Amino acid sequence: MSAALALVARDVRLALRTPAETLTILAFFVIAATLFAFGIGPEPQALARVATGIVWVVALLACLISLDRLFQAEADDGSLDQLVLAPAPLELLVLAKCLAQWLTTALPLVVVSPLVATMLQLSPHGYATLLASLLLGTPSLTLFGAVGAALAVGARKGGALLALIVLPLYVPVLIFAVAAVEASIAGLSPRPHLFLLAGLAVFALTLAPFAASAALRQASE
Amino acid sequence: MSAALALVARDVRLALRTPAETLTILAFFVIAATLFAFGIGPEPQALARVATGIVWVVALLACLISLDRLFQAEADDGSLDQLVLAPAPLELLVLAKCLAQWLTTALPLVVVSPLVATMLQLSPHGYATLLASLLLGTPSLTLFGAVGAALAVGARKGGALLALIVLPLYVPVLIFAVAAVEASIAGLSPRPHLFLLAGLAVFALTLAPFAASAALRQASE
Amino acid sequence: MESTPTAGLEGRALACRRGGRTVFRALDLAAAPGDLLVLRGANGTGKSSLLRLLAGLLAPSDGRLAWDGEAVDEDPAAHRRRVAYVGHNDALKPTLTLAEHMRFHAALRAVPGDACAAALDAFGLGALAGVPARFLSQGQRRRAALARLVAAPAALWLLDEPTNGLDAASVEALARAVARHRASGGIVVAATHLEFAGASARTLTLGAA
Amino acid sequence: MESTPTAGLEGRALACRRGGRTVFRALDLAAAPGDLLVLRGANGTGKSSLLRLLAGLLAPSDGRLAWDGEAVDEDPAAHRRRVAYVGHNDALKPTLTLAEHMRFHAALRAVPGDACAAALDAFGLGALAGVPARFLSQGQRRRAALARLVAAPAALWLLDEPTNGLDAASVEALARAVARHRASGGIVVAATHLEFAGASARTLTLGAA
Amino acid sequence: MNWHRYASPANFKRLSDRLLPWAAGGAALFLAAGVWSGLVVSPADYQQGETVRIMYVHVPAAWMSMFVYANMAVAAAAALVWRHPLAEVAGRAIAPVGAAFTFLCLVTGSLWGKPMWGTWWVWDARLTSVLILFFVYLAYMALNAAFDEPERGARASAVLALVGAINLPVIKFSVDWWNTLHQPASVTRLDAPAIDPSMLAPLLAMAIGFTLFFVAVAFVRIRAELVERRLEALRHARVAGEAAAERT
Ligand code: HEM
Ligand SMILES: Nc1ncnc2c1ncn2[C@@H]1O[C@H](COP(=O)(O)OP(=O)(O)OP(=O)(O)O)[C@@H](O)[C@H]1O
Ligand SMILES: Nc1ncnc2c1ncn2[C@@H]1O[C@H](COP(=O)(O)OP(=O)(O)OP(=O)(O)O)[C@@H](O)[C@H]1O
Ligand SMILES: [Mg+2]
Ligand SMILES: [Mg+2]
Repeated sequence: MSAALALVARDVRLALRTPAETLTILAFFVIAATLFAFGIGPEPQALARVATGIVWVVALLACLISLDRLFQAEADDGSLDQLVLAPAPLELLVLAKCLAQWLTTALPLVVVSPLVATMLQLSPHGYATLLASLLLGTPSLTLFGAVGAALAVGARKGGALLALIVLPLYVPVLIFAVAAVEASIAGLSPRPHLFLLAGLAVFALTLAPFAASAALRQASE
Repeated sequence: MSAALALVARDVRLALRTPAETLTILAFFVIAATLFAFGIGPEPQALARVATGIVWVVALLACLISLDRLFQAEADDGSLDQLVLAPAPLELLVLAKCLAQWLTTALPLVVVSPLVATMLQLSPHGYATLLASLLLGTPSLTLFGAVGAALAVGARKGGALLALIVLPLYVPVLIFAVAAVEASIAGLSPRPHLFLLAGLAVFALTLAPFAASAALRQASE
Repeated sequence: MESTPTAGLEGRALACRRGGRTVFRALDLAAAPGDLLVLRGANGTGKSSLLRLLAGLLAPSDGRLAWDGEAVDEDPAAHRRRVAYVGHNDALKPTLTLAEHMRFHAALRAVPGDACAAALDAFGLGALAGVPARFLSQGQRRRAALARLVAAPAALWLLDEPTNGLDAASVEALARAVARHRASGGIVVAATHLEFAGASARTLTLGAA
Repeated sequence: MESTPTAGLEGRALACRRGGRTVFRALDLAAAPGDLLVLRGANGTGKSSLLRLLAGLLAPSDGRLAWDGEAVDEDPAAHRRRVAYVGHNDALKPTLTLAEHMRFHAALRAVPGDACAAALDAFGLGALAGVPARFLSQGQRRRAALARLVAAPAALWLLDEPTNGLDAASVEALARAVARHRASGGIVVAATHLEFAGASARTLTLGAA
Repeated sequence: MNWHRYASPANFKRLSDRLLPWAAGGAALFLAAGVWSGLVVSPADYQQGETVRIMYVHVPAAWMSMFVYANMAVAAAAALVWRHPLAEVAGRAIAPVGAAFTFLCLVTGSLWGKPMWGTWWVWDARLTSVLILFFVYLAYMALNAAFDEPERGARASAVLALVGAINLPVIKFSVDWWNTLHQPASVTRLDAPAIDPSMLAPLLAMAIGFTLFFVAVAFVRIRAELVERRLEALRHARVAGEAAAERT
């Protein structure tokens, strides 16, 4: 247990030492959303129609980009061997890395999401649900992403391969999250969708550490 | 000159030896477009309204992801030192790498773009202009992207930093390209916008090699 | 063969496949407490592969690896607790200081962090404890990786070309650490191309067949 | 100081700053055609930094680097033409064969590719010419990097721990190549912790102050 | 079947030698019969007209897309648990076949959708989940090919195949769970099939033909992969031998 906590502390400290990395992910989030505003044109109605989808897809891509080197960096500098050889179960250490990753990238995304939502003219009725959906959905993104990142360790084309592996796993999260936000904009209850999101998170939490650990053990062969 | 040609030949050969890399970029293009369709919802009209923007933004993100390791891979295995120390001007070698990169990733993207356009219900009147805008716009994306990739060499969170540097440079390309396609869907002439795109490409062609070379020289310190 | 369980590490008829090719097979080895086993052999004969196999990072494609007579794969967690592995890479994060690295490593291996400062001193890194790893030269990085061995004691040290890039003083520091470890009943297995100081070292030459 | 321009490489009062710290300063060195200059010194004294500085990859923070009496930074392109640098990494692409690497390197250095096959032979790699680099062992990769020196002649060889991972036969092949290069008026500067064979080698020890 | 008995490459070769002609011949026979009865014998639909004949390709292709994936997932589990090389090879060999069937399902469905729903593509749950299946196939193949050592690719992609297997029930039951444009199950229902026998016969013939075709192609591809692996190993050994010879 204390090994896992030490790993969380180390990763958070690494992120704090180079805040540029977290800031870069945030900037990507804001800039990519801006790009869409440009791509779609200035009419507020047209934007508002698709705002939920865009906020969520962009958040998802930002998560994806941040996952790129989650385990590859550990493999490159030899730390992965030390993690695999640590007495603590690898599943626990993977969870610790995911937690640190979520704290240092996904959580900041959630915090700035209202800003992006405003830029994209999202209906104010959707804000609370947007935040809730991000809080419930991003853990799944991080956990599924960790599986992909573990599978891609040592592969020749990191970034795009990771995207290819992970994006199909992200689709259900995206669908339920957007449905939740759209429901509350339409004046309906977002609860069933949010419950599904939470269910997905629990599912990811139980499955992902095992899949990722299995992948990492192979990677260190 | 022959050094540059040899570099183009080497990079194209590397891409052909591992076709999985090109295919992965293409798959990302298709999958990310699909994600947007999910995010925005299934009604064909809503999709068609924003199709141009999405095709272009996704093509842009695919370009961006493919640029991730353009120079980083060279730096990691020590080839960058050899390129910087080659007698030929580094600017020429950078151009050669951009050309190879464009041939092996952007060109295939252009080829499959009609498929993605169909999926997103783009109006058929826009197809020809979409192709033209991609052909004229992607060289700028590759060249500006090369500047970002060169700046990001040595930075630890390569991918995201690259995105941050490059995205603002991509905005004008995106605006003119989308304007061109929308113009021809609306029955207007896309020519002025396409000329602007071509102008941007010429601008990128004259500026980017110098900026990227300067960044690479710094990186190899 | 004898039927009394051997103390320490014992491999019987080990085989290793990598990249679809058999790197070695029918390899026997034994190392009792206090032993230093030096792996030798030309490039590509499988020294690094054998070390990863002994660490449990790589599964042998055949044969049996035992510790104190008990098969290692029956309790992998126990084996992980007794192994300390130093590979080609030094496992250093550019922005963390040496002291932070040492403390993290101790926590990871679930030992108290008391020995960290002394471990850095043993390799002449005491003055650099507060320096982020990115400022270190190749040899200094290697020493930091070796200092971990001293900071978090483990019964079995597996060292892959530990002297790579070390200057003469550091090679001696390593020899001292190895001697102290052996004197307290530890086992060391090291792969190297160079001479590796060590009283009564046993040599296993790979690819000699 | 003398005012006649010295033939070959000459550094005066060179200083190098890295990571906000001065690695060395007031360093003088000279190497005339035919010279072998061996850089020695403890870890972190700046051998690798000096080699990158001599290559022109790193700008000296102070001092003057000259070739045949002319400042190197006045015509960087000319300096690039005369430098061949072998760093820590071998600059090999996993999917390209050795022959392809050699031919590309010759084209990059703007020399005819005639000497490529002979260069591979010189390092015992002839039989491996058609093999993709990913199949090579660490030592073979290192030899491939060294074979480039022979394939594309340059006046000034800069070698950073060239014998890392080489077996005895290859160390000899390297010594032969160095001797031939020196006999034809070339200059070699090499950093190494080990003994490096070479008649009348001059040694520059860093960090001795 | 006792997997381990046939799992050695030599045994597999013997088995496939014996079965391959039957599978290939059967595939040709059933496909011919299916095409003939589907195009000539069976009637046009009273609602859909002649376009209903697309069904005889579309539906078996859809079934195969899932069936092949299920096979791949089983092979993946075997590869991970027993580390059997044949299971690794099998997964790599059949993935492109499954992807091709999935693609065929998507294309025929799309061709059918134009006359029936007035559009090539809608974002309906079933269509979407099949598209995701196609992407998972692509990801599997990309991951499999992304490593320098084939073993590593095989095992990484096996993990992915197992994780992606969640998609199969989603495809199967999407029409029941969500209200969609797409047809609910009419053949593969737990009670009696709700389809006319004159259409059922060609459909089943095509389905059996597709399955036998898959078996035959799988045999051929697995054997080719095995030969490829041997060649690679031989080349590797020769390289090592020459390197050793060169040194002396
Ligand atoms: C690209 C679009 C389409 C896709 C991806 C698709 C996918 C599928 C799948 C996966 C099945 C197998 C279902 C099962 O075994 O339970 C299926 C069956 C079927 N599809 Fe489609 N389909 C598409 C378009 C269409 C269209 C346009 C029609 C006709 C209106 C159609 C009619 C049917 C029918 C009749 C079945 C058989 C259902 C059964 O008896 O189980 N499909 N399709
Ligand atoms: N990751 C890998 N995948 C496939 N084959 C590998 C891998 N690593 C090594 N090999 C092969 O295994 C053989 C043994 O490699 P290993 O690294 O164990 O040799 P070594 O004795 O440590 O050599 P060196 O002296 O160069 O360090 C080599 O011939 C190589 O071809
Ligand atoms: N990229 C860098 N950024 C900042 N400082 C650096 C960098 N590289 C090296 N240094 C510093 O420069 C000094 C000299 O490093 P250099 O690598 O040249 O030493 P070296 O003599 O080659 O050592 P070794 O024998 O360990 O290879 C080191 O003390 C290190 O702190
Ligand atoms: Mg080794
Ligand atoms: Mg050095």
